Amino acid sequence: MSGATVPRPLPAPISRTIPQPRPSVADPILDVRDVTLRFGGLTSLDGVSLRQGRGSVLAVIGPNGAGKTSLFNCLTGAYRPQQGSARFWPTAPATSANPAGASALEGVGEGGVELVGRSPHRVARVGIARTFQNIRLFPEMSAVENVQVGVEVRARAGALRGLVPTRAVRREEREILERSHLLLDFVGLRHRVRWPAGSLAYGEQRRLEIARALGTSPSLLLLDEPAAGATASERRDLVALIRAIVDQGVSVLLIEHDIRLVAAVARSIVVLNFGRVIATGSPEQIRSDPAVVEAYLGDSDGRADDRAGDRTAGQAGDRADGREGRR
Amino acid sequence: MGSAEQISQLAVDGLMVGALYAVIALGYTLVYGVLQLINFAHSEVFMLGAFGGLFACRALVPGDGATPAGLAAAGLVLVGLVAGAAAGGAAAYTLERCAYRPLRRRGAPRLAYLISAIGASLFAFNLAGKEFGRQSVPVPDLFANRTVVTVLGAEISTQSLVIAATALLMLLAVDHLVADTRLGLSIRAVAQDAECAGLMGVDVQRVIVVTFVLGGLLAGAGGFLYAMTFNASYTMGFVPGIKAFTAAVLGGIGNVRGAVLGGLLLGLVESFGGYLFDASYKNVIAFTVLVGVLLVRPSGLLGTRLGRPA
Amino acid sequence: MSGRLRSLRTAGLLAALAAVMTGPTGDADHPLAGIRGSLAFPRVLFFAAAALVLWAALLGRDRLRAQARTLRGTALGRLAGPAGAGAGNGNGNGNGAGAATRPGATWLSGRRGAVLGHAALLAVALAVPPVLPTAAQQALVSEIGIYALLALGLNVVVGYAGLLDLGYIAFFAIGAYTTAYLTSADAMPWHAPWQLNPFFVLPIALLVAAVAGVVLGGPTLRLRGDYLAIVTLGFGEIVQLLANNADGVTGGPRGVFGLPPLSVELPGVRYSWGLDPLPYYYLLIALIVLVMVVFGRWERSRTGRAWTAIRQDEVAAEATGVATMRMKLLAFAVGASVSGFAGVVVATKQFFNPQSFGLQASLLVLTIVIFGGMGSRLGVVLGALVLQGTAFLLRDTVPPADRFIYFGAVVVLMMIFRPEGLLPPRAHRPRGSGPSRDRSVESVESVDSDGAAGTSRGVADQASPGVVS
Amino acid sequence: MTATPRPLRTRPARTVALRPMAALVAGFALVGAALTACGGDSDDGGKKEYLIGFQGPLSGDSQQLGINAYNGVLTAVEQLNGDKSLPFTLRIVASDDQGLPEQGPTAAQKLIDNPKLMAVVGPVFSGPTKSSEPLYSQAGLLSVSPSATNPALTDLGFTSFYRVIAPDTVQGAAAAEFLAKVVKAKRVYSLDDRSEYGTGLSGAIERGLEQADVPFTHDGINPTKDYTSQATKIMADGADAVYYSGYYPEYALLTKALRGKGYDGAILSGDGSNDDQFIRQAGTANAEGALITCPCSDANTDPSAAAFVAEYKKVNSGLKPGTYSGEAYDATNAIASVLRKLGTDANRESVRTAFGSVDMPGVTKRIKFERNGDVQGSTVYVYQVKDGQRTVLGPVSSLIKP
Repeated sequence: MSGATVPRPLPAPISRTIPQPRPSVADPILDVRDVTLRFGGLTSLDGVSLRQGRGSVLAVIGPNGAGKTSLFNCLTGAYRPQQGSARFWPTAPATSANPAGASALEGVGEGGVELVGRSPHRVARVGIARTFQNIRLFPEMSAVENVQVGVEVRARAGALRGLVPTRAVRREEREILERSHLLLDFVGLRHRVRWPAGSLAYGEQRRLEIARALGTSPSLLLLDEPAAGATASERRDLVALIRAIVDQGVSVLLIEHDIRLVAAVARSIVVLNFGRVIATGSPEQIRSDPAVVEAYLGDSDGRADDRAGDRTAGQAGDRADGREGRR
Repeated sequence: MGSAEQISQLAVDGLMVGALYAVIALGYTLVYGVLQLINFAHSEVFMLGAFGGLFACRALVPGDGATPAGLAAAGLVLVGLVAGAAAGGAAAYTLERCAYRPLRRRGAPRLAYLISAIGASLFAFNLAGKEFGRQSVPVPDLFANRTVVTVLGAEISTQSLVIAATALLMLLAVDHLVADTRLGLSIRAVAQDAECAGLMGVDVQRVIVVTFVLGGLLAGAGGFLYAMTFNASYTMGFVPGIKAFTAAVLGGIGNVRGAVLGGLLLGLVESFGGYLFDASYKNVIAFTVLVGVLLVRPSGLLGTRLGRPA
Repeated sequence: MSGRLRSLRTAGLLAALAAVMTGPTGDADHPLAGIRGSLAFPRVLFFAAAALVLWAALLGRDRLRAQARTLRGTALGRLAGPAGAGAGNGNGNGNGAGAATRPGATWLSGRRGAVLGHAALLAVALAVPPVLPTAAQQALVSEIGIYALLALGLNVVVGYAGLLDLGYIAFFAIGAYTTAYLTSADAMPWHAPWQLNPFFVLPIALLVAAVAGVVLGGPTLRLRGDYLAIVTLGFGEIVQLLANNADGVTGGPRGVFGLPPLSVELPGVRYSWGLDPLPYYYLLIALIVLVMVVFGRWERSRTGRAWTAIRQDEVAAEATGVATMRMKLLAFAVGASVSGFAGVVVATKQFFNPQSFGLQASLLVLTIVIFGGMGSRLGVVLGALVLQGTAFLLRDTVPPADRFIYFGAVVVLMMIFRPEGLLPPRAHRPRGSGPSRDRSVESVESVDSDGAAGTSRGVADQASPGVVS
Repeated sequence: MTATPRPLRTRPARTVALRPMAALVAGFALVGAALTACGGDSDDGGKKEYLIGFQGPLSGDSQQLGINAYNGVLTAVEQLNGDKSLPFTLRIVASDDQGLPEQGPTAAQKLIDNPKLMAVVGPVFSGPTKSSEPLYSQAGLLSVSPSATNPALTDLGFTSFYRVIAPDTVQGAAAAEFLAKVVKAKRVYSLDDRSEYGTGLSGAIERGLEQADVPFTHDGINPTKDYTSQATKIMADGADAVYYSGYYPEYALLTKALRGKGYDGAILSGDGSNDDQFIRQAGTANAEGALITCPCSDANTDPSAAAFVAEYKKVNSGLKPGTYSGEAYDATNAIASVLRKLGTDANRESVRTAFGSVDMPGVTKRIKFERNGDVQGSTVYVYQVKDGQRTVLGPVSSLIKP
């Protein structure tokens, strides 16, 4: 809508950041092992395992209802899988009180952080941010306020301390606002700062959601079909945006249907079908994998049935999602 | 009195009240099933139904103080039920039309429905107080109320029999309607996925109205039955309303058979609880059941939604 | 054409409703007398005229709207339109505080205007009461001031965090009984070993009520909105029942009588609040201003944004790192503590018994919040003033028992026609911004389907009632 | 600078246009309400006018008792204004407290603010009395309650509070005596409604029963609709008499539940149930034989009160006096007797000081006060429902002798 998005450097978190480590696949950021999720009798995820290198883009693809979003929901604490583990090694933003960053992050040791069993906000705090397949913004709040909510996750002033406008509190508020504006700039929404989020165009809402997620200073960003409904030019912008995000040292886990977009940003791909990993590899490998071809084109009878089942499971989950009870 | 007799007496009383809760609970459950919305004003539908039936009976009962008997008595009960149901249905329709539909049209958030329903409830019962007076009003004696049968020492009066039989009939009718008819099918379709049902050609708006009215008919008739024992007054709706809601939650909200089970169970729990502890705490018992169920098993005993096999 | 007829019908129905509401009273023996009396001459003429006026107003307004719509339609045309330009303009400086002044704003708008406006209102509030008759002062304290304070508290729960609390008045009771426990040895059977000056009780009652809020909220805030409403309603009823039944502790239905009045005893300053309402009034004004300042600060801070986020989309808020449970508990506790605060003032001022803490009181506070504007501090205070003030002025013409007919009607009409309330919160007031939320259009005419995240309406479902204006 | 944001709607015309209606309807409602108010009062000749206040529930659930009392005041005032020998005329200013304690202070203040007002009849209920009396005492405004029977009220140090009805202690003692000696109950089930009034009365009865050596069971139940399990409980207790300390709507339902279960013992209640509504709501058949004690005579059957009844009916378009009508009439006349003595230069202070020494015959009893403001001596009457009518059996003292 608003022309090309020229990615700028991702602004630093409100507190100083230690230098980001170079991306290296040998150094994992996420290690998912054997995650199984069932709704009643329906199995949505069946022993899913995957591993993502720090600083990389990993794409999860699969037909509708293959369990991609369920996987996201398991990682972000919205669902609690019956089995399996998901370990995560964050790159913590350092604070002035704790320049060392990562090592002092609560509960992070050699083995990383276990994500299963964490509530969603604690997952966010440990450094995983996400967007939603069906955009979920705070529609009444302005664009900048949406981002502020994310940025404030790293703020120090709590509810009571925030009441007294001391110099430190004010400085922090200023920093938060500044960073929020920079993030809007980063995703190309500088001209929409004070617009209510709900009044933005569809593509803008998607970008705003990414800005809000980046606001939490994540080390891993989960994007759930960010290109859904996007025009060709918006897709190009999105590719550039994702690359820019990765350039800043943030790893990206991506769900996407558009295989060309995936190939443009991800070096490795995981294919899910019926809740199972059926293939892993580079875009080229995946394209020629017979199991993948079968999953996308293959025999329609069996698939229709299973997909229907999976859809119901997804619905049940969505309902739980809407309730306050998270698990 | 022996203790076994008391136990059966308490059970009989509890089941009778429980049957009434079940009848009201159906209204909550049906509306919840279709709209995923607690109809806070349902208790006032119940109250208006009670007044409707009561005034109809008053107009017909001979003023000479003689108690009707035989066919006349049966006819009067029927008139009361029909008038109560009609008043309840009309009230429910008006409620849907004035307090809910404008909000639905606007796509308002859930909180708005709740608040609007609370406002409608406040409005309706206070207006009833203004128009019908703020005294309790009895239903005229429609038949001589005496003990008909004794079961295990429990004395069952004509009135209890009438109430239990009517409630049972209504419950069966609704179960049949929801499970086996075309209308029931569309109600279940909307309950499961309104959008999809709409695409499939179900007139969602109409189903919603019909569901409201159906709940209103039941609550209105239930109100008349309730007033036969406990008199009618403008504030009569609140407590049975809350209890019926508890019954609906207990059985699994959105589940027709669950509401019946929940109503009967709650009636029993209350009857025995009121006897064992302090009768003052009957409402506390009901609320405790409600909170307990919501916290421990929000899906209720039977736990399925309207439209799925129970 | 049919639109006009429909307007006429609506106008007629509303006028008839108003006629019945204000009309004579019936009773059980003459159930239709009231309605018949309401629709008799000459009343019916007046209300028929009123319906016509209303209709004419509607039609005139319709036409204006239609014109405005066509104008706006062309203006919005293709591009972002003037709105976009304006918005970009307004934020050229980017880093301004939340209430950055807009270009073209007069000296009365923006931050400074708001401060001036508030100051003027405060001046009026301070200057006017002494010239009023004592009965009006009495009403200003026990019917308006107290309820304004209560509404400010409930506003945090309902307006900010979007939680419906129907047992709110229970915390008021807790504050009042805490005061009785701590300040007097003979007002209540159960009392503290030492007696405190009521002023010291203010912070204690605040804490006790907040703790009660957390204890109640802990388990129940997990429930979805409407369940929460019912559970809090049950809690309110239980507190009232317990206060009534535990006569060995609370004095039961006899209530609490004869608490020492508030007093200040400092070297050089000695003052005691007596029976005169005016000192209580000024105390309440001080408390209201304090609470408004604190909440205003919160509103613009991280906390306020977190509450708004929860209200609009709890799932998204949680995923963005907002500790939703903790924030909801905070809202609950803050609301409760204000209620407890108000309880102290009432307890020291006058006799109270469990009857004073019924459901109707909770609903009255809710009505005030809805009427004033959910999320708007000044709005709810004005709401208390207007609603309760009108009730006081009309107490001899409208039977007080009929008040709740009007309150109920106000609530429904507000929800239908003006959900953002008398004085909407800042966020909802027109602000240089673009086209409005077209997303809400998608859900028009469709069924609210309970946060079914699979559909595209997940967002709208969670949003606050103030959303659509 | 820009158009204000407004959501697009599928049916904008309707929704948007109906917007001002909330305000308009509210406006109509207000104007309509104002219409129902009647015009002003006309001045009456050259006589001095004194105002008499009335505080009680004129709306709300318990309005009937307040209306009864108000009509009693009205009867007295009309009668006095017809008396040409009086140097002044009287006018009533009513203030509605709905019977709720929290409404008391505002209702009282309204009366206190009126400088021409010399005395108040009321408050009618005990709760509002507690919350209003501090204000009356501070203002030095005499208030005479026709009906606040809570025993503690005269011990709270109010300096301007009197009542023309005996406190519940008197009624409770008499009721206990009646239960022991006339009903000859072997075991009494004393049930109260946990209200201030109910607990006070049941306490007094139980003290009396203890003295008379009659075993009893105490129980309390908040007003509710469903008394079935309570009835089962009462029958299991084996008591042959039930005394309910509470008001008639609940007494009616309790009686209905007990009789529905075939309870054949005596069922009694106190003055809070002394209303024909009881018979109506319980149903004539169920109410038959039920007993009610009341420290009030029934003016309708008392020959000495015939003049009052006639006047009452004349003033109140044919209505019969109800519970507390006579007391309110007496309270008004007692105030008027003081005013008559003081002539045209009465003030609040002189009225209040002179009132303590009132001694005059009233329609309900002799009006003469103890130092604390309680009326001296009082007779408790027993009523019974016979053939669907409330009839006076007589004073407790005379029923005991035979």
